[in-house]
Amino acid sequence: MTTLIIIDQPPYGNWAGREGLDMAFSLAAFDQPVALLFTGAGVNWLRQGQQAELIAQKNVDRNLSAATVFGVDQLLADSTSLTRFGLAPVDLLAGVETVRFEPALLSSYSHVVCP
Amino acid sequence: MTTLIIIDQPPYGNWAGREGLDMAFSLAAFDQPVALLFTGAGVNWLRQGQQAELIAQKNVDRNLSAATVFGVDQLLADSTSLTRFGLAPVDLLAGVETVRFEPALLSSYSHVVCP
Amino acid sequence: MPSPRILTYTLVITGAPYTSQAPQTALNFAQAVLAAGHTIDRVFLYGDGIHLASVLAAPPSDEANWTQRWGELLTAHEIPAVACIASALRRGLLDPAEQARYEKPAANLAAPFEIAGLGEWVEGQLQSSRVVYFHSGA
Amino acid sequence: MPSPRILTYTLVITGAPYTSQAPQTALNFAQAVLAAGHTIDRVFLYGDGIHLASVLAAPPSDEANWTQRWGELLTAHEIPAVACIASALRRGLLDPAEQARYEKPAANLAAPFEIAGLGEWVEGQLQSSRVVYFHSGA
Amino acid sequence: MTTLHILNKSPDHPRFALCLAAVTGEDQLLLTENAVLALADTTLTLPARVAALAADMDARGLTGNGLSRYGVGFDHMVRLTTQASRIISW
Amino acid sequence: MTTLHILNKSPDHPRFALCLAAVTGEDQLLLTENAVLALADTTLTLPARVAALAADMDARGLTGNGLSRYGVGFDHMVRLTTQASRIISW
Repeated sequence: MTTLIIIDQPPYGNWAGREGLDMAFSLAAFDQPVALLFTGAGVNWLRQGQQAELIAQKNVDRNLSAATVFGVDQLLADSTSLTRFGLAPVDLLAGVETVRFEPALLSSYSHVVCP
Repeated sequence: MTTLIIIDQPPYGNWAGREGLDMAFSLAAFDQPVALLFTGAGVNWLRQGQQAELIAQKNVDRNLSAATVFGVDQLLADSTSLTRFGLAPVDLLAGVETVRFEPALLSSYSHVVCP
Repeated sequence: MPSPRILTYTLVITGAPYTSQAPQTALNFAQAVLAAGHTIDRVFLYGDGIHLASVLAAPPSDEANWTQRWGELLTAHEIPAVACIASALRRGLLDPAEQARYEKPAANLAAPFEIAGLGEWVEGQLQSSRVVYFHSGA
Repeated sequence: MPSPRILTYTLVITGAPYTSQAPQTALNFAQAVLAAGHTIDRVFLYGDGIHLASVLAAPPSDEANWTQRWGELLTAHEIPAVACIASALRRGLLDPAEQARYEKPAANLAAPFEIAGLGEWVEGQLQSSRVVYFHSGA
Repeated sequence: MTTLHILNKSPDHPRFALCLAAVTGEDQLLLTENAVLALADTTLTLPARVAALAADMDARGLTGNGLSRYGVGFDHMVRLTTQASRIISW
Repeated sequence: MTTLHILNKSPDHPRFALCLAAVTGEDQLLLTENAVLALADTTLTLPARVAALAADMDARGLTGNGLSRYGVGFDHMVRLTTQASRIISW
């Protein structure tokens, strides 16, 4: 019964990604199984060294780094998107698992939400 | 001193295109020279036979057909986008001029707005 | 063909009226759900979707008032409708309790909408047989 | 290098706060325009940008209140700021006059913003040496 | 497990391609709102099982050219949601 | 006539490609908000005269890899608007 939340919007320029993260953390807070999948420009949420305070927003990287502590089961990132944005494993927050975005990946989740 | 308003969003699903049309008609109402350029999925504003009342919205095709009467100087449409959406001249509202979206086209306008 | 069964739905609207088509597509879908004999457990407004619950929307008289149309459906069928509190506060949608808490000059939440947390959405995910989202288009 | 001259600006904001970054990018730009000695003739809010003028926005205390920050800049520099009336009415942004006209229970326009027509934007196009737009991102 | 994919984005929106990459041969795709324009987009190949909301097609003038066979009403949309074991709104 | 193009859309948004199709060799492109991610997008070729708001780059962690030479402040953005004879915000 795990819910997969897909984040395909990049950070800070619009709120869709952030609202997806809030959904994931909310499921986790209610002890519901949840995983996050970052794809497209959304993989940029996972880049180390974000300084969102410079544009008067809240950094999410600390929350994301601690996502599994908060009860989020998996942080997944699409490998093609990572390559596109020049993101090697060393550039990423801890705990990110690289996957391929394809139907077989999605099929293991009972709910899939793409906010 | 002509203003070019670029419409690249399709009709009815979001308001950006419609708000661009309102800007164009507003300039025309104040006797300011203005042209409209439709490109990308935006060319679908120019398709004949729209029935927006079926989704409880206002048809714009009558307004667009009469755009030159209201003082809009030109209705331009990007040829590549027309081809992509299968739009032949016979499918279009009256008065549409086919052009190619390129820097040379834009350079003749003093203001270019892409809402 | 499987025999028809009664299902329960949670509808989540994340697109605003007069900017996206989401509230109107969702309304047509909701009417068809009810016409088919199914049940709508709740409607949850999230993100920009919370603007649907503003009592102050004043569209031109020849355009639909989506807040009012949704309000009529919700009331007629006693369907609870909740705007996410985090989305609502940031965007300036307040009920009298939040108006008082933040010392604001007015409240603007339309009846019968209510303001509550994402827990309402989690409950929908758990309880309803179907959850359908109506996002902002593009 | 051309010698510095004083230019006049109209800023048009079409993206909403807490959904797009437009109001904050526009604010930083406006501060830099003024710091460089130029003048801002007016700020025009259009489409979803009108939500910037809602006095009811209540963001969490650790997030910026963009309506308040913009209001301070506008007041300090006596810059007129206008929300497009057609955009505002549909989206539920009302001043007391529109509240009365549409018989609504409240008004929610923040000072010093005003509500007026697209003519204000046309005037900006004609009078200001520069017009800069701040759209919703994606 | 068959999935119903509900897609409301314009064909040039990145979400459109993302959705297509998630649809299998058994899945059902339902085009709504601006996504119905995909039926007229000559650069696209849509999956086998595709339907579109007729009201959205008619609103945008997508009537001729044999397109009407794709059109369905909201009653059919409800039926699709009852038949699918999973629904993804893109 | 040189044009300043101000672009705030993510590289996968259709508006991004539209803007690039409008930029000439003499024009200046300024990337703001999510558009700064284009500097990291290995699938893109950007025009010769390109700058990006440093605050937006830093917010998104785009600091290393020789990217900092693209970063400019809002004072520079103002200067660009004074120098251009025309400004298009995409």
